[in-house]
Amino acid sequence: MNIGIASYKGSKVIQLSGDIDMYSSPELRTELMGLIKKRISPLYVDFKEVSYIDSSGIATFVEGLKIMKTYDGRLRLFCIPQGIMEIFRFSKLDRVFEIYGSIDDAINS
Amino acid sequence: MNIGIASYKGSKVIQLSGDIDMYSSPELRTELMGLIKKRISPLYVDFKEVSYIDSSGIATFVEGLKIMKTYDGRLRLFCIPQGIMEIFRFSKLDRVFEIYGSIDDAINS
Amino acid sequence: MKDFATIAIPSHPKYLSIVRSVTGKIAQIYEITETLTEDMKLAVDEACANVIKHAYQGDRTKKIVLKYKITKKSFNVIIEDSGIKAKTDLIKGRDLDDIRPGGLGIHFIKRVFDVFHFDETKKKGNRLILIKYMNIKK
Amino acid sequence: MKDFATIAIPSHPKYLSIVRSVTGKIAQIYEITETLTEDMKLAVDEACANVIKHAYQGDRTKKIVLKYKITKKSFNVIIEDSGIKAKTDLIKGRDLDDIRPGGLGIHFIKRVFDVFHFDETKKKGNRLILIKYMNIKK
Ligand SMILES: Nc1ncnc2c1ncn2[C@@H]1O[C@H](COP(=O)(O)OP(=O)(O)O)[C@@H](O)[C@H]1O
Ligand SMILES: Nc1ncnc2c1ncn2[C@@H]1O[C@H](COP(=O)(O)OP(=O)(O)O)[C@@H](O)[C@H]1O
Repeated sequence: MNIGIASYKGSKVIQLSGDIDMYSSPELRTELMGLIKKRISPLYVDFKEVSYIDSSGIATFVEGLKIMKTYDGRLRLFCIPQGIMEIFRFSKLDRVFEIYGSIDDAINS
Repeated sequence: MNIGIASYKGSKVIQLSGDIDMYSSPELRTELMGLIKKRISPLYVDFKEVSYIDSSGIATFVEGLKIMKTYDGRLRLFCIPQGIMEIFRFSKLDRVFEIYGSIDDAINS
Repeated sequence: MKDFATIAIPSHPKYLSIVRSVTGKIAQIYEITETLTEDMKLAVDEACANVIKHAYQGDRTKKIVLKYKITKKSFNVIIEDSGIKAKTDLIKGRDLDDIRPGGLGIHFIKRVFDVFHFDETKKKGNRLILIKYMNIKK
Repeated sequence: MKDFATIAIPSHPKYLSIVRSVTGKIAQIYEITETLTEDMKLAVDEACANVIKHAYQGDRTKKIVLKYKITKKSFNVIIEDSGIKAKTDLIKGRDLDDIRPGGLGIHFIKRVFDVFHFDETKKKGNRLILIKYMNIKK
Protein backbone atom coordinates (compact mmCIF):
# COMPACT_ATOMS: atom_id res chain seq x y z
CA MET A 1 0.00 0.00 0.00
CA ASN A 2 1.04 3.57 -0.66
CA ILE A 3 -0.47 6.67 0.94
CA GLY A 4 -0.32 10.15 -0.48
CA ILE A 5 -1.92 13.29 0.93
CA ALA A 6 -3.00 15.70 -1.79
CA SER A 7 -4.90 18.97 -1.95
CA TYR A 8 -7.71 19.40 -4.43
CA LYS A 9 -9.67 22.65 -4.63
CA GLY A 10 -8.60 23.40 -1.08
CA SER A 11 -9.63 20.03 0.31
CA LYS A 12 -7.45 17.31 1.80
CA VAL A 13 -7.48 14.05 -0.13
CA ILE A 14 -5.97 10.79 1.09
CA GLN A 15 -4.82 8.89 -1.99
CA LEU A 16 -4.44 5.18 -1.47
CA SER A 17 -2.96 2.58 -3.78
CA GLY A 18 -2.19 -1.12 -3.62
CA ASP A 19 -3.30 -3.64 -1.01
CA ILE A 20 -4.72 -2.54 2.33
CA ASP A 21 -4.32 -5.51 4.63
CA MET A 22 -3.34 -6.40 8.18
CA TYR A 23 0.25 -5.48 7.31
CA SER A 24 -0.40 -2.06 5.82
CA SER A 25 -3.52 -0.86 7.64
CA PRO A 26 -1.61 0.33 10.75
CA GLU A 27 0.14 2.87 8.53
CA LEU A 28 -3.20 3.95 7.10
CA ARG A 29 -4.55 4.26 10.64
CA THR A 30 -1.65 6.52 11.66
CA GLU A 31 -2.22 8.85 8.69
CA LEU A 32 -5.99 8.92 9.13
CA MET A 33 -5.81 9.57 12.87
CA GLY A 34 -3.27 12.34 12.26
CA LEU A 35 -5.76 14.17 10.02
CA ILE A 36 -8.65 13.43 12.33
CA LYS A 37 -6.74 14.85 15.28
CA LYS A 38 -6.50 18.11 13.29
CA ARG A 39 -10.28 17.88 12.80
CA ILE A 40 -9.96 18.26 9.05
CA SER A 41 -13.45 17.93 7.58
CA PRO A 42 -14.63 16.93 5.10
CA LEU A 43 -11.87 14.41 4.57
CA TYR A 44 -11.75 12.74 1.15
CA VAL A 45 -10.34 9.30 0.41
CA ASP A 46 -9.48 8.28 -3.15
CA PHE A 47 -9.88 4.52 -3.63
CA LYS A 48 -9.20 4.47 -7.35
CA GLU A 49 -5.84 2.67 -7.12
CA VAL A 50 -6.78 0.35 -4.26
CA SER A 51 -6.38 -3.24 -5.40
CA TYR A 52 -7.45 -4.98 -2.21
CA ILE A 53 -8.94 -4.29 1.20
CA ASP A 54 -9.52 -6.70 4.05
CA SER A 55 -11.42 -6.40 7.33
CA SER A 56 -8.53 -4.63 9.05
CA GLY A 57 -8.59 -1.89 6.41
CA ILE A 58 -12.34 -1.55 6.70
CA ALA A 59 -12.11 -1.48 10.50
CA THR A 60 -9.69 1.44 10.20
CA PHE A 61 -12.24 3.49 8.26
CA VAL A 62 -15.09 2.52 10.60
CA GLU A 63 -12.96 3.63 13.55
CA GLY A 64 -12.10 6.91 11.83
CA LEU A 65 -15.72 7.60 10.95
CA LYS A 66 -16.88 6.93 14.50
CA ILE A 67 -14.43 9.48 15.87
CA MET A 68 -15.28 12.05 13.20
CA LYS A 69 -18.97 11.74 14.04
CA THR A 70 -18.25 12.98 17.54
CA TYR A 71 -17.45 16.40 16.08
CA ASP A 72 -19.77 16.24 13.08
CA GLY A 73 -16.85 15.65 10.71
CA ARG A 74 -17.46 14.16 7.25
CA LEU A 75 -15.52 11.28 5.74
CA ARG A 76 -16.11 10.89 2.01
CA LEU A 77 -14.88 7.96 -0.05
CA PHE A 78 -14.73 8.08 -3.83
CA CYS A 79 -13.81 6.01 -6.89
CA ILE A 80 -14.22 2.70 -5.10
CA PRO A 81 -13.49 -0.16 -7.54
CA GLN A 82 -16.33 -2.58 -8.09
CA GLY A 83 -14.87 -5.58 -6.25
CA ILE A 84 -14.19 -3.45 -3.18
CA MET A 85 -17.64 -1.85 -3.42
CA GLU A 86 -19.08 -5.38 -3.20
CA ILE A 87 -17.33 -5.81 0.15
CA PHE A 88 -18.72 -2.53 1.47
CA ARG A 89 -22.18 -3.55 0.32
CA PHE A 90 -21.96 -7.04 1.79
CA SER A 91 -20.82 -5.48 5.11
CA LYS A 92 -23.77 -3.04 4.96
CA LEU A 93 -21.23 -0.24 5.12
CA ASP A 94 -22.36 1.34 1.87
CA ARG A 95 -25.14 2.85 3.98
CA VAL A 96 -22.76 4.09 6.65
CA PHE A 97 -20.08 5.75 4.56
CA GLU A 98 -20.63 8.61 2.14
CA ILE A 99 -19.53 7.12 -1.17
CA TYR A 100 -19.13 9.02 -4.45
CA GLY A 101 -18.23 8.21 -8.02
CA SER A 102 -15.68 10.98 -8.41
CA ILE A 103 -13.86 13.59 -6.39
CA ASP A 104 -15.98 16.35 -7.91
CA ASP A 105 -19.19 14.57 -6.96
CA ALA A 106 -17.80 14.19 -3.46
CA ILE A 107 -16.81 17.85 -3.16
CA ASN A 108 -19.95 19.30 -4.74
CA SER A 109 -22.43 17.32 -2.69
CA MET B 1 -0.39 -17.55 -22.15
CA ASN B 2 -2.77 -16.70 -24.96
CA ILE B 3 -2.06 -17.10 -28.66
CA GLY B 4 -3.82 -15.27 -31.44
CA ILE B 5 -3.10 -15.46 -35.16
CA ALA B 6 -3.74 -12.16 -36.93
CA SER B 7 -3.25 -10.80 -40.41
CA TYR B 8 -1.58 -7.43 -40.90
CA LYS B 9 -1.04 -6.01 -44.36
CA GLY B 10 -1.26 -9.53 -45.76
CA SER B 11 1.26 -11.02 -43.33
CA LYS B 12 0.67 -13.62 -40.63
CA VAL B 13 1.32 -12.40 -37.10
CA ILE B 14 1.44 -14.60 -34.02
CA GLN B 15 0.22 -12.50 -31.12
CA LEU B 16 1.33 -13.74 -27.73
CA SER B 17 0.29 -12.59 -24.29
CA GLY B 18 0.94 -13.63 -20.72
CA ASP B 19 3.55 -16.05 -19.41
CA ILE B 20 5.37 -18.44 -21.74
CA ASP B 21 6.69 -21.20 -19.52
CA MET B 22 7.13 -24.96 -19.43
CA TYR B 23 3.36 -25.28 -19.02
CA SER B 24 2.31 -23.10 -21.94
CA SER B 25 5.18 -23.48 -24.41
CA PRO B 26 3.93 -26.81 -25.84
CA GLU B 27 0.84 -24.95 -27.08
CA LEU B 28 3.06 -22.27 -28.62
CA ARG B 29 5.14 -24.99 -30.25
CA THR B 30 2.05 -26.58 -31.82
CA GLU B 31 0.92 -23.25 -33.29
CA LEU B 32 4.36 -22.31 -34.51
CA MET B 33 5.03 -25.69 -36.10
CA GLY B 34 1.63 -25.57 -37.79
CA LEU B 35 2.56 -22.32 -39.54
CA ILE B 36 6.07 -23.53 -40.31
CA LYS B 37 4.67 -26.67 -41.90
CA LYS B 38 2.78 -24.40 -44.28
CA ARG B 39 6.09 -22.63 -44.98
CA ILE B 40 4.63 -19.24 -44.21
CA SER B 41 7.43 -16.69 -44.48
CA PRO B 42 8.16 -14.16 -43.18
CA LEU B 43 6.41 -15.09 -39.96
CA TYR B 44 5.95 -12.28 -37.44
CA VAL B 45 5.68 -12.68 -33.69
CA ASP B 46 4.28 -9.89 -31.52
CA PHE B 47 5.84 -9.94 -28.02
CA LYS B 48 4.19 -6.76 -26.76
CA GLU B 49 1.90 -8.47 -24.23
CA VAL B 50 4.34 -11.17 -23.16
CA SER B 51 4.94 -10.86 -19.42
CA TYR B 52 7.39 -13.71 -19.00
CA ILE B 53 9.43 -16.21 -21.00
CA ASP B 54 11.59 -19.03 -19.71
CA SER B 55 14.11 -21.32 -21.41
CA SER B 56 11.38 -23.63 -22.73
CA GLY B 57 9.74 -20.71 -24.53
CA ILE B 58 13.05 -19.59 -25.97
CA ALA B 59 13.88 -23.16 -27.01
CA THR B 60 10.61 -23.24 -28.95
CA PHE B 61 11.63 -20.21 -31.00
CA VAL B 62 15.16 -21.51 -31.56
CA GLU B 63 13.70 -24.79 -32.81
CA GLY B 64 11.29 -22.96 -35.11
CA LEU B 65 14.04 -20.74 -36.50
CA LYS B 66 16.31 -23.71 -37.19
CA ILE B 67 13.61 -25.41 -39.25
CA MET B 68 12.72 -22.21 -41.10
CA LYS B 69 16.35 -21.70 -42.06
CA THR B 70 16.27 -24.99 -43.98
CA TYR B 71 13.93 -23.36 -46.52
CA ASP B 72 15.22 -19.79 -46.17
CA GLY B 73 12.17 -18.75 -44.18
CA ARG B 74 12.27 -15.61 -42.01
CA LEU B 75 11.11 -15.40 -38.40
CA ARG B 76 10.71 -11.84 -37.18
CA LEU B 77 10.09 -10.88 -33.57
CA PHE B 78 8.87 -7.43 -32.60
CA CYS B 79 7.90 -5.29 -29.59
CA ILE B 80 9.95 -7.35 -27.16
CA PRO B 81 9.60 -5.87 -23.64
CA GLN B 82 12.84 -4.75 -22.05
CA GLY B 83 13.11 -7.48 -19.40
CA ILE B 84 12.62 -10.18 -22.01
CA MET B 85 15.06 -8.47 -24.38
CA GLU B 86 17.64 -8.76 -21.60
CA ILE B 87 17.17 -12.53 -21.63
CA PHE B 88 17.64 -12.71 -25.40
CA ARG B 89 20.75 -10.59 -25.10
CA PHE B 90 22.19 -12.62 -22.24
CA SER B 91 21.58 -15.80 -24.28
CA LYS B 92 23.30 -14.22 -27.30
CA LEU B 93 20.09 -14.79 -29.22
CA ASP B 94 19.61 -11.13 -30.08
CA ARG B 95 22.17 -11.82 -32.83
CA VAL B 96 20.36 -14.90 -34.04
CA PHE B 97 16.80 -13.65 -34.25
CA GLU B 98 15.60 -10.73 -36.36
CA ILE B 99 14.22 -8.34 -33.79
CA TYR B 100 12.28 -5.13 -34.51
CA GLY B 101 10.76 -2.31 -32.52
CA SER B 102 7.39 -2.39 -34.25
CA ILE B 103 5.42 -4.45 -36.72
CA ASP B 104 5.90 -1.84 -39.43
CA ASP B 105 9.66 -1.87 -38.94
CA ALA B 106 9.53 -5.65 -39.17
CA ILE B 107 7.45 -5.65 -42.34
CA ASN B 108 9.31 -2.84 -44.12
CA SER B 109 12.77 -4.17 -43.54
CA MET C 1 0.81 -36.15 -4.39
CA LYS C 2 -2.14 -35.11 -6.50
CA ASP C 3 -3.20 -31.48 -6.78
CA PHE C 4 -2.11 -30.78 -3.29
CA ALA C 5 -0.09 -27.66 -2.63
CA THR C 6 1.21 -26.63 0.77
CA ILE C 7 2.71 -23.41 2.04
CA ALA C 8 4.19 -22.63 5.42
CA ILE C 9 4.81 -19.03 6.41
CA PRO C 10 5.78 -17.13 9.53
CA SER C 11 2.82 -15.64 11.43
CA HIS C 12 3.80 -12.15 10.29
CA PRO C 13 1.24 -9.95 8.51
CA LYS C 14 3.76 -9.15 5.80
CA TYR C 15 3.44 -12.73 4.56
CA LEU C 16 -0.31 -12.41 3.97
CA SER C 17 0.42 -11.11 0.48
CA ILE C 18 1.92 -14.54 -0.26
CA VAL C 19 -1.21 -16.25 1.02
CA ARG C 20 -3.34 -14.13 -1.29
CA SER C 21 -1.11 -14.64 -4.26
CA VAL C 22 -0.90 -18.44 -3.85
CA THR C 23 -4.65 -18.68 -3.33
CA GLY C 24 -5.18 -16.57 -6.44
CA LYS C 25 -2.75 -18.59 -8.56
CA ILE C 26 -4.27 -21.91 -7.54
CA ALA C 27 -7.76 -20.62 -8.30
CA GLN C 28 -6.47 -19.41 -11.67
CA ILE C 29 -4.93 -22.81 -12.46
CA TYR C 30 -8.33 -24.41 -11.92
CA GLU C 31 -10.09 -21.77 -14.00
CA ILE C 32 -12.15 -20.39 -11.16
CA THR C 33 -13.91 -17.13 -12.05
CA GLU C 34 -12.20 -13.88 -11.20
CA THR C 35 -14.90 -12.74 -8.79
CA LEU C 36 -14.85 -15.99 -6.86
CA THR C 37 -11.05 -15.94 -6.87
CA GLU C 38 -11.03 -12.49 -5.28
CA ASP C 39 -13.53 -13.64 -2.64
CA MET C 40 -11.40 -16.69 -1.85
CA LYS C 41 -8.24 -14.61 -1.54
CA LEU C 42 -10.00 -12.37 0.97
CA ALA C 43 -11.42 -15.33 2.91
CA VAL C 44 -8.12 -17.19 3.24
CA ASP C 45 -6.32 -13.95 4.14
CA GLU C 46 -8.88 -13.30 6.90
CA ALA C 47 -8.53 -16.81 8.27
CA CYS C 48 -4.74 -16.37 8.49
CA ALA C 49 -5.12 -12.90 10.02
CA ASN C 50 -7.29 -14.50 12.71
CA VAL C 51 -4.59 -17.07 13.40
CA ILE C 52 -2.08 -14.24 13.92
CA LYS C 53 -4.45 -12.18 16.06
CA HIS C 54 -6.21 -14.82 18.10
CA ALA C 55 -4.34 -18.15 18.04
CA TYR C 56 -0.88 -16.52 18.25
CA GLN C 57 -2.03 -13.30 19.98
CA GLY C 58 0.12 -11.19 17.74
CA ASP C 59 3.29 -13.26 18.00
CA ARG C 60 4.85 -12.89 14.55
CA THR C 61 7.45 -15.63 14.85
CA LYS C 62 5.21 -18.71 14.79
CA LYS C 63 4.22 -20.84 11.84
CA ILE C 64 1.06 -21.07 9.76
CA VAL C 65 0.59 -23.96 7.36
CA LEU C 66 -1.90 -23.87 4.50
CA LYS C 67 -2.86 -26.91 2.46
CA TYR C 68 -4.79 -26.56 -0.76
CA LYS C 69 -6.56 -29.64 -2.01
CA ILE C 70 -8.55 -29.52 -5.20
CA THR C 71 -11.00 -32.23 -6.15
CA LYS C 72 -13.52 -32.38 -8.98
CA LYS C 73 -16.24 -31.26 -6.60
CA SER C 74 -14.54 -28.97 -4.10
CA PHE C 75 -11.86 -26.40 -3.34
CA ASN C 76 -10.40 -27.14 0.08
CA VAL C 77 -8.09 -25.04 2.21
CA ILE C 78 -6.78 -26.39 5.49
CA ILE C 79 -5.12 -23.89 7.83
CA GLU C 80 -3.02 -25.13 10.72
CA ASP C 81 -1.36 -23.34 13.60
CA SER C 82 0.22 -24.34 16.89
CA GLY C 83 -1.37 -21.54 18.90
CA ILE C 84 -4.10 -21.25 21.51
CA LYS C 85 -7.07 -23.48 20.80
CA ALA C 86 -10.06 -21.60 19.46
CA LYS C 87 -13.20 -21.62 21.57
CA THR C 88 -15.32 -22.48 18.58
CA ASP C 89 -18.59 -21.38 20.17
CA LEU C 90 -17.15 -17.87 20.62
CA ILE C 91 -16.21 -17.54 16.98
CA LYS C 92 -18.75 -15.50 15.22
CA GLY C 93 -18.83 -12.28 13.29
CA ARG C 94 -20.60 -9.24 14.69
CA ASP C 95 -24.18 -8.36 13.82
CA LEU C 96 -23.73 -6.53 10.51
CA ASP C 97 -26.11 -3.80 11.73
CA ASP C 98 -23.98 -3.15 14.79
CA ILE C 99 -21.50 -0.83 13.10
CA ARG C 100 -18.12 -0.99 14.85
CA PRO C 101 -14.52 -1.76 13.91
CA GLY C 102 -13.77 -5.49 13.68
CA GLY C 103 -15.96 -8.56 13.56
CA LEU C 104 -16.12 -8.83 9.75
CA GLY C 105 -13.46 -11.47 9.06
CA ILE C 106 -15.65 -14.47 9.84
CA HIS C 107 -18.40 -13.04 7.62
CA PHE C 108 -15.93 -12.70 4.74
CA ILE C 109 -14.85 -16.31 5.18
CA LYS C 110 -18.35 -17.76 5.45
CA ARG C 111 -19.56 -15.70 2.52
CA VAL C 112 -17.45 -17.88 0.20
CA PHE C 113 -16.77 -21.18 1.92
CA ASP C 114 -19.60 -23.63 2.53
CA VAL C 115 -17.73 -25.35 5.33
CA PHE C 116 -15.93 -23.52 8.15
CA HIS C 117 -14.95 -26.22 10.56
CA PHE C 118 -12.30 -26.64 13.26
CA ASP C 119 -10.97 -30.19 13.33
CA GLU C 120 -11.26 -30.92 17.05
CA THR C 121 -9.12 -34.05 16.78
CA LYS C 122 -5.95 -31.97 16.37
CA LYS C 123 -4.04 -32.20 19.64
CA LYS C 124 -2.00 -28.99 19.75
CA GLY C 125 -3.10 -25.81 17.99
CA ASN C 126 -5.85 -25.50 15.43
CA ARG C 127 -6.78 -27.01 12.10
CA LEU C 128 -9.41 -24.98 10.28
CA ILE C 129 -11.04 -26.68 7.32
CA LEU C 130 -12.56 -24.48 4.62
CA ILE C 131 -14.49 -26.11 1.79
CA LYS C 132 -16.16 -24.56 -1.21
CA TYR C 133 -18.29 -27.05 -3.12
CA MET C 134 -18.14 -26.45 -6.85
CA ASN C 135 -17.42 -28.21 -10.09
CA ILE C 136 -13.77 -27.87 -10.93
CA LYS C 137 -12.22 -28.52 -14.33
CA LYS C 138 -9.24 -30.80 -13.97
CA MET D 1 10.37 -19.85 12.58
CA LYS D 2 12.10 -16.70 11.39
CA ASP D 3 11.69 -15.44 7.84
CA PHE D 4 11.43 -18.94 6.55
CA ALA D 5 8.71 -19.74 4.06
CA THR D 6 8.13 -23.15 2.52
CA ILE D 7 6.00 -24.32 -0.37
CA ALA D 8 5.35 -27.81 -1.62
CA ILE D 9 3.80 -28.34 -5.03
CA PRO D 10 3.13 -31.23 -7.37
CA SER D 11 5.79 -31.69 -10.09
CA HIS D 12 3.36 -30.41 -12.72
CA PRO D 13 4.38 -27.48 -14.96
CA LYS D 14 1.08 -25.74 -14.25
CA TYR D 15 2.29 -25.10 -10.70
CA LEU D 16 5.35 -23.17 -11.88
CA SER D 17 3.27 -20.01 -11.90
CA ILE D 18 2.93 -20.43 -8.13
CA VAL D 19 6.70 -20.79 -7.78
CA ARG D 20 7.21 -17.55 -9.69
CA SER D 21 4.57 -15.69 -7.77
CA VAL D 22 5.83 -16.79 -4.34
CA THR D 23 9.41 -15.98 -5.31
CA GLY D 24 8.27 -12.58 -6.53
CA LYS D 25 6.24 -11.82 -3.40
CA ILE D 26 9.05 -12.78 -1.06
CA ALA D 27 11.49 -10.64 -3.02
CA GLN D 28 8.98 -7.77 -2.83
CA ILE D 29 8.58 -8.17 0.94
CA TYR D 30 12.35 -7.75 1.32
CA GLU D 31 12.42 -4.77 -1.04
CA ILE D 32 14.55 -6.42 -3.66
CA THR D 33 14.70 -4.41 -6.90
CA GLU D 34 12.27 -5.26 -9.65
CA THR D 35 14.97 -6.34 -12.11
CA LEU D 36 16.60 -8.68 -9.63
CA THR D 37 13.19 -10.00 -8.62
CA GLU D 38 12.39 -10.90 -12.23
CA ASP D 39 15.77 -12.62 -12.59
CA MET D 40 15.17 -14.62 -9.40
CA LYS D 41 11.69 -15.67 -10.54
CA LEU D 42 13.17 -16.99 -13.76
CA ALA D 43 16.03 -18.77 -11.98
CA VAL D 44 13.83 -20.55 -9.44
CA ASP D 45 11.33 -21.46 -12.18
CA GLU D 46 14.15 -22.99 -14.25
CA ALA D 47 15.45 -24.97 -11.28
CA CYS D 48 11.98 -26.44 -10.70
CA ALA D 49 11.53 -27.13 -14.42
CA ASN D 50 14.78 -29.09 -14.30
CA VAL D 51 13.46 -31.12 -11.37
CA ILE D 52 10.36 -32.01 -13.40
CA LYS D 53 12.34 -32.79 -16.56
CA HIS D 54 15.43 -34.48 -15.18
CA ALA D 55 14.91 -35.66 -11.59
CA TYR D 56 11.31 -36.80 -12.18
CA GLN D 57 11.70 -37.44 -15.94
CA GLY D 58 8.38 -35.80 -16.67
CA ASP D 59 6.35 -37.50 -13.94
CA ARG D 60 3.87 -34.82 -12.92
CA THR D 61 2.60 -36.46 -9.75
CA LYS D 62 5.66 -36.14 -7.53
CA LYS D 63 6.49 -33.44 -5.03
CA ILE D 64 8.80 -30.44 -5.13
CA VAL D 65 9.59 -28.56 -1.92
CA LEU D 66 10.99 -25.03 -1.91
CA LYS D 67 12.33 -23.33 1.18
CA TYR D 68 13.04 -19.62 1.22
CA LYS D 69 15.35 -18.36 3.90
CA ILE D 70 16.21 -14.71 4.11
CA THR D 71 19.09 -13.42 6.18
CA LYS D 72 20.61 -9.96 6.41
CA LYS D 73 23.31 -11.01 3.96
CA SER D 74 21.67 -13.51 1.63
CA PHE D 75 18.58 -14.71 -0.18
CA ASN D 76 18.51 -18.51 -0.05
CA VAL D 77 16.27 -20.93 -1.92
CA ILE D 78 16.50 -24.65 -1.22
CA ILE D 79 14.79 -26.95 -3.70
CA GLU D 80 14.15 -30.57 -2.77
CA ASP D 81 12.85 -33.51 -4.75
CA SER D 82 12.71 -37.27 -4.30
CA GLY D 83 13.70 -38.08 -7.88
CA ILE D 84 16.75 -39.45 -9.63
CA LYS D 85 19.99 -38.13 -8.20
CA ALA D 86 21.64 -35.52 -10.39
CA LYS D 87 25.03 -36.35 -11.81
CA THR D 88 26.40 -33.00 -10.79
CA ASP D 89 29.38 -33.11 -13.14
CA LEU D 90 26.96 -33.45 -16.09
CA ILE D 91 25.00 -30.39 -15.13
CA LYS D 92 26.07 -27.52 -17.25
CA GLY D 93 24.48 -25.16 -19.70
CA ARG D 94 25.35 -25.32 -23.35
CA ASP D 95 28.00 -23.12 -24.94
CA LEU D 96 26.06 -19.91 -25.60
CA ASP D 97 27.54 -19.72 -29.09
CA ASP D 98 26.27 -23.19 -29.98
CA ILE D 99 22.78 -22.11 -30.93
CA ARG D 100 20.30 -24.93 -30.34
CA PRO D 101 17.09 -25.48 -28.37
CA GLY D 102 17.65 -26.17 -24.66
CA GLY D 103 20.66 -25.81 -22.41
CA LEU D 104 19.84 -22.30 -21.16
CA GLY D 105 18.21 -23.06 -17.79
CA ILE D 106 21.43 -23.50 -15.85
CA HIS D 107 22.77 -20.25 -17.32
CA PHE D 108 19.64 -18.41 -16.16
CA ILE D 109 20.06 -19.81 -12.66
CA LYS D 110 23.78 -19.06 -12.36
CA ARG D 111 23.32 -15.59 -13.79
CA VAL D 112 21.56 -14.57 -10.56
CA PHE D 113 22.59 -16.94 -7.81
CA ASP D 114 26.16 -16.92 -6.50
CA VAL D 115 25.88 -20.45 -5.18
CA PHE D 116 24.41 -23.37 -7.14
CA HIS D 117 25.17 -26.40 -5.04
CA PHE D 118 23.69 -29.88 -4.66
CA ASP D 119 23.78 -31.01 -1.05
CA GLU D 120 25.31 -34.47 -1.47
CA THR D 121 24.42 -35.49 2.08
CA LYS D 122 20.75 -35.88 1.16
CA LYS D 123 20.05 -39.60 0.99
CA LYS D 124 17.13 -39.90 -1.43
CA GLY D 125 16.50 -37.36 -4.17
CA ASN D 126 18.14 -33.96 -4.51
CA ARG D 127 18.58 -30.83 -2.46
CA LEU D 128 19.69 -27.89 -4.57
CA ILE D 129 20.91 -24.87 -2.64
CA LEU D 130 20.75 -21.48 -4.34
CA ILE D 131 22.27 -18.47 -2.60
CA LYS D 132 22.36 -14.86 -3.66
CA TYR D 133 24.62 -12.78 -1.44
CA MET D 134 23.25 -9.29 -0.93
CA ASN D 135 22.33 -6.85 1.79
CA ILE D 136 18.70 -7.33 2.72
CA LYS D 137 16.59 -4.83 4.67
CA LYS D 138 14.87 -6.60 7.53
N1 LIG E 1 -8.63 -18.47 14.60
C1 LIG E 1 -9.32 -18.02 15.68
N2 LIG E 1 -8.99 -18.44 16.92
C2 LIG E 1 -9.66 -17.99 17.98
N3 LIG E 1 -10.69 -17.13 17.93
C3 LIG E 1 -11.07 -16.68 16.74
C4 LIG E 1 -10.42 -17.09 15.55
N4 LIG E 1 -11.03 -16.50 14.50
C5 LIG E 1 -12.00 -15.74 15.02
N5 LIG E 1 -12.05 -15.83 16.37
C6 LIG E 1 -13.02 -15.15 17.27
O1 LIG E 1 -14.14 -14.73 16.48
C7 LIG E 1 -14.30 -13.30 16.57
C8 LIG E 1 -14.77 -12.76 15.23
O2 LIG E 1 -13.73 -12.88 14.28
P1 LIG E 1 -13.64 -11.90 13.05
O3 LIG E 1 -14.98 -11.87 12.40
O4 LIG E 1 -12.51 -12.34 12.20
O5 LIG E 1 -13.39 -10.47 13.65
P2 LIG E 1 -12.13 -9.86 14.43
O6 LIG E 1 -11.01 -10.84 14.33
O7 LIG E 1 -11.91 -8.57 13.71
O8 LIG E 1 -12.62 -9.66 15.84
C9 LIG E 1 -12.96 -12.79 17.02
O9 LIG E 1 -13.05 -11.55 17.69
C10 LIG E 1 -12.45 -13.91 17.91
O10 LIG E 1 -12.97 -13.80 19.20
N1 LIG F 1 17.88 -31.01 -11.53
C1 LIG F 1 18.65 -31.69 -12.43
N2 LIG F 1 18.84 -33.02 -12.28
C2 LIG F 1 19.60 -33.69 -13.17
N3 LIG F 1 20.20 -33.12 -14.24
C3 LIG F 1 20.04 -31.82 -14.43
C4 LIG F 1 19.27 -31.03 -13.55
N4 LIG F 1 19.31 -29.76 -13.98
C5 LIG F 1 20.06 -29.77 -15.10
N5 LIG F 1 20.51 -31.00 -15.39
C6 LIG F 1 21.40 -31.36 -16.53
O1 LIG F 1 22.04 -30.17 -17.01
C7 LIG F 1 21.70 -29.94 -18.39
C8 LIG F 1 21.55 -28.46 -18.67
O2 LIG F 1 20.39 -27.98 -18.00
P1 LIG F 1 19.64 -26.70 -18.55
O3 LIG F 1 20.64 -25.63 -18.77
O4 LIG F 1 18.53 -26.39 -17.60
O5 LIG F 1 19.07 -27.12 -19.97
P2 LIG F 1 17.96 -28.17 -20.40
O6 LIG F 1 17.25 -28.64 -19.16
O7 LIG F 1 17.11 -27.36 -21.31
O8 LIG F 1 18.72 -29.25 -21.08
C9 LIG F 1 20.44 -30.75 -18.62
O9 LIG F 1 20.29 -31.15 -19.96
C10 LIG F 1 20.63 -31.94 -17.70
O10 LIG F 1 21.46 -32.92 -18.29
